[in-house]
Amino acid sequence: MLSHQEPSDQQIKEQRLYREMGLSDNEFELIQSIIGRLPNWTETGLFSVMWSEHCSYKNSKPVLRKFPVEGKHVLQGPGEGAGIVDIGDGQAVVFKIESHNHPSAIEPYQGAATGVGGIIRDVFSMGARPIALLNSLRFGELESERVKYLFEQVVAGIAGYGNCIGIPTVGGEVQFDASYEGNPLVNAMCVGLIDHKDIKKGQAHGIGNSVMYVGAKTGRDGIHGATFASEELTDASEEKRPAVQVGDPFMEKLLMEACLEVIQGCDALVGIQDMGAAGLTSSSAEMASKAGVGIEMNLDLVPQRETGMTAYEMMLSESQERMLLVVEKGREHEAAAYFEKWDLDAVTIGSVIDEKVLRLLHHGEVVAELPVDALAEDAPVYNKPSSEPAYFAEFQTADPYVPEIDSYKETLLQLLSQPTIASKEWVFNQYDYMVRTNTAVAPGSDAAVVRIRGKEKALAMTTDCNSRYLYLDPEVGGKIAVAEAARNLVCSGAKPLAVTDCLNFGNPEKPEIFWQLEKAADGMSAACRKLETPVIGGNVSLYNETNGVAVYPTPVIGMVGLIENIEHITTQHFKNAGDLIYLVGE
Amino acid sequence: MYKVKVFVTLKESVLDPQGSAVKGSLHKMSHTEVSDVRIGKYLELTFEEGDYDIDEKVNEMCRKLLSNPVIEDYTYEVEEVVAQ
Amino acid sequence: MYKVKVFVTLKESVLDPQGSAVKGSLHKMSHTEVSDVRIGKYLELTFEEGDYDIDEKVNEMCRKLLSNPVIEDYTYEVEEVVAQ
Amino acid sequence: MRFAVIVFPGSNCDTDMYHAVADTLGSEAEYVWHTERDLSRFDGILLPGGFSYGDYLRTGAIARFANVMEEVVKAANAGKPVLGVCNGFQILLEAGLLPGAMRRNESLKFICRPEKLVVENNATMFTNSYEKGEVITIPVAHGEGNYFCDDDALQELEKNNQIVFRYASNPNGSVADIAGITNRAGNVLGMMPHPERAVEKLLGSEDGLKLFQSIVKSWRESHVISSGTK
Ligand SMILES: Nc1ncnc2c1ncn2[C@@H]1O[C@H](COP(=O)(O)OP(=O)(O)O)[C@@H](O)[C@H]1O
Repeated sequence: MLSHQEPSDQQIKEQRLYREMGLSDNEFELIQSIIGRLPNWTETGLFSVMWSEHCSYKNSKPVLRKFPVEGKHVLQGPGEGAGIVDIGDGQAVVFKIESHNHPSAIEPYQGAATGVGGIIRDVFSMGARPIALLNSLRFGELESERVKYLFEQVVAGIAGYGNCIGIPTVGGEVQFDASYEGNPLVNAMCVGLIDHKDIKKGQAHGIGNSVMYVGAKTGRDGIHGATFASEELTDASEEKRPAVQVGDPFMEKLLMEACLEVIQGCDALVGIQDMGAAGLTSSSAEMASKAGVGIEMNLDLVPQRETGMTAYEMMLSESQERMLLVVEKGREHEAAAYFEKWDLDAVTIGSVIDEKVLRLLHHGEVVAELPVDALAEDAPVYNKPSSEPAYFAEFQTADPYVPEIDSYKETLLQLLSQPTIASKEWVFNQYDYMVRTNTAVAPGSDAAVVRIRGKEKALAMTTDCNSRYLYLDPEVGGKIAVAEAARNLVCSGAKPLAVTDCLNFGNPEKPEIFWQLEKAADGMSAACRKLETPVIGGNVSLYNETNGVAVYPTPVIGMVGLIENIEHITTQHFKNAGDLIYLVGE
Repeated sequence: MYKVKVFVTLKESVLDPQGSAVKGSLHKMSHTEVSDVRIGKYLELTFEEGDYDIDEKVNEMCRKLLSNPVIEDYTYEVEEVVAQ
Repeated sequence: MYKVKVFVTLKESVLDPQGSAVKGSLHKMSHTEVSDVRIGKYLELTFEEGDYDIDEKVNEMCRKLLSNPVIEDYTYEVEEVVAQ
Repeated sequence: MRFAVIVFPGSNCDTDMYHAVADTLGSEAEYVWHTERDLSRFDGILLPGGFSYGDYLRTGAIARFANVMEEVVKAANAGKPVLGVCNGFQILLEAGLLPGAMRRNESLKFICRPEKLVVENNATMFTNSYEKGEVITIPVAHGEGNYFCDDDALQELEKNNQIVFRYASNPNGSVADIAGITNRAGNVLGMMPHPERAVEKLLGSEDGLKLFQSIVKSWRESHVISSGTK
């Protein structure tokens, strides 16, 4: 893709070019009225990514408001890179789950790998040391060559990234069902540990302070990734797709160690944020907006991997393994020294300014100047119409299914040979689940347990969701998903602390899909209230459809619990012949 | 019999972390005149005689298995080997 | 400026697990005329002008870093590129 | 006894190694950055696992050019114990301190799981606390642990008792089920399995602890003798 003549602001409007970027006619009008003029090409691009569902949650905000977000241990709820929960002794646990569904459908190895990379950055940019990874995967029935390929490559991608960076992948789940045939789900979760004193927020305080760029150079990869993630996959997606991002876990390892050293050791650091979806745009706009300031950046200074990149391309690039820092003016070299040790360049590319705008310079000209709040805060919020699908009413009237079993042994063997139920050893033996030597309960039990070195404590963690239940009844299914996660933790000896969730649904513009989303959230919220496990963060992935058919509603629950004494750790395995077996519950 | 050499390289715009790491290492060994390194795959395939079009065969294999068209390009060379 | 293409292959006597796997897959895809697959590395290096002997350079890099003489062989091709 | 845990960019079992030695074994240990040019203050050198330089090109290929490696060679030549685990083993191979090379696992997949090893030679400074033929459980975690050497080299290894550990059931295709070998002098050990991950009951096995204890024991013995003769 060589840089070509960019369309003029008149052309963008008249030929409705903004539509290709995912903005609606109404949204484009709203932009005009906010800025009082027509946006140019770069500016239209900035709005399109910031107002995409992926960044703005414009369709899901009303649903997310349902979740309980407060609790006596919650130090940081939704809104930052990841949520934080107190675990005593001046320590806290930081965790979040995120989807990388669409990239994984196109290029499964790199899609999954960069998904893992992204969630790790979310956690260490908070100042936390990542201590464990989990995942939650959905594929079509394990029959076609394509599905086998996707499954194999996704697992290899997760392993490739996590093993190399040296964070143990300790748990997860895999489900195979026809509804995921064309649209696999790849959700990755990262859990980190932090001392209260190191909690850093992604803000850009201090007029005149420097904005610094660290990590991999910017290339043309993943341009429009955020918009792409906010659309349905169709056969035409092949052509629209951006240059695929390739992960470099080695670079991320250096970046992680260096950032943790800076956060813990360099008091010239003011704020830090990773460049995730919508890269430089969202990191700069969000950091400025949260602090009530503006940012000016000179794009000529951005480290570039390719020649002739335009402002539009640089701002929308989703090149991986990059971070944005705000550092006290005059003390840039102090921060830079930490990065040099790790062979990384930290480059000053701009500064914090008084006016609340994002101003971009390129080749000596101002190429974009937009109010930061308009980008980060003012995306429209939609209350989508919702309606109960016909299939649901039908199910309600159907007689309950009572299976007839001739031979228990046969049926049991049949069940155990279902790929969804069968042992997942093939998967987790490819993950280094032991590195850092804290994994007290490895994959294969109800929840993974990671001890906290130097303390008597441990953390239990799990990801769960049975989307068939949610399809049949999203509200009850939502409750079940939360309850299952909590049971897995309790059975491991832990008290559940909090939840992170990833809402994987179909196209929210369809009222039946939106209904599923709402009902599932109702069910999850009710269960989270009852179990006192607030939702401290999460991610929304909508438009999971292929050629018009949606995946089952799949709100994956990631839950973390505290084991106060490692003596309490329990595994699910039968231990000795002769031990008694009890069935507890209804 | 044919000997086919296939070269699989990352597309121009795709990041090559291996290449960058090797370049860095060459520079440290003071081979600073190396300005770029790209790393790809090199495959040697031996084909037995048969009733097929070799170019068609190779292209199909490259597209379906030997390269990943999403991020890679390939080229190849065919050499006819006379059986001894 | 030079463009150098380096081919690194496993020695004949070393079993190539990747090559065998690819051959197996090709057979499954019914390309049974493929009787052997060897997988190696293909590196493209760009050299800036300078006062050095290109063959000496490349051989040194290959011996020391780019290949492991215990299990690998290498060959290379040098192409001189005239600056535009 | 004072251990150096060498840290390369991309090492990731450095903390595991450090804790095994410093906390569980109770010896002195220090992280040493790859740029360091003096290791004379250490009595034993530990090269941990991980993905030095991303394992790009070949495992261990780039790391062996780090400054600290000259010092590691010096320590090896001086007869100090040098232990390379996983990536550390791969680096020792690339550096020529041990014979042979690594290929990708036969399965082409990364393998992480506990494996049974047979102690083939317990007359080394690394294994003197084990019984000969003892079967121990030590985890492996690698994608390239498929050890290769040619027939002549293998004969040499066998003849000189340099094969210290073999897999009870070969997980990766290694020649002669080799899991760990020493150099001719017996003071450099490279092994793919991770003894530092097997030093605590809580984590599943303590079988690796004796390896570290062996190193300390033989160091003490040689130092008692040498100070006694002074
Ligand atoms: N994608 C995965 N990554 C890591 N571990 C996994 C994955 N899928 C399943 N596991 C592990 O395998 C074990 C069994 O999983 P699963 O069959 O889903 O059982 P359950 O429904 O009881 O959680 C669990 O310990 C789980 O953490």
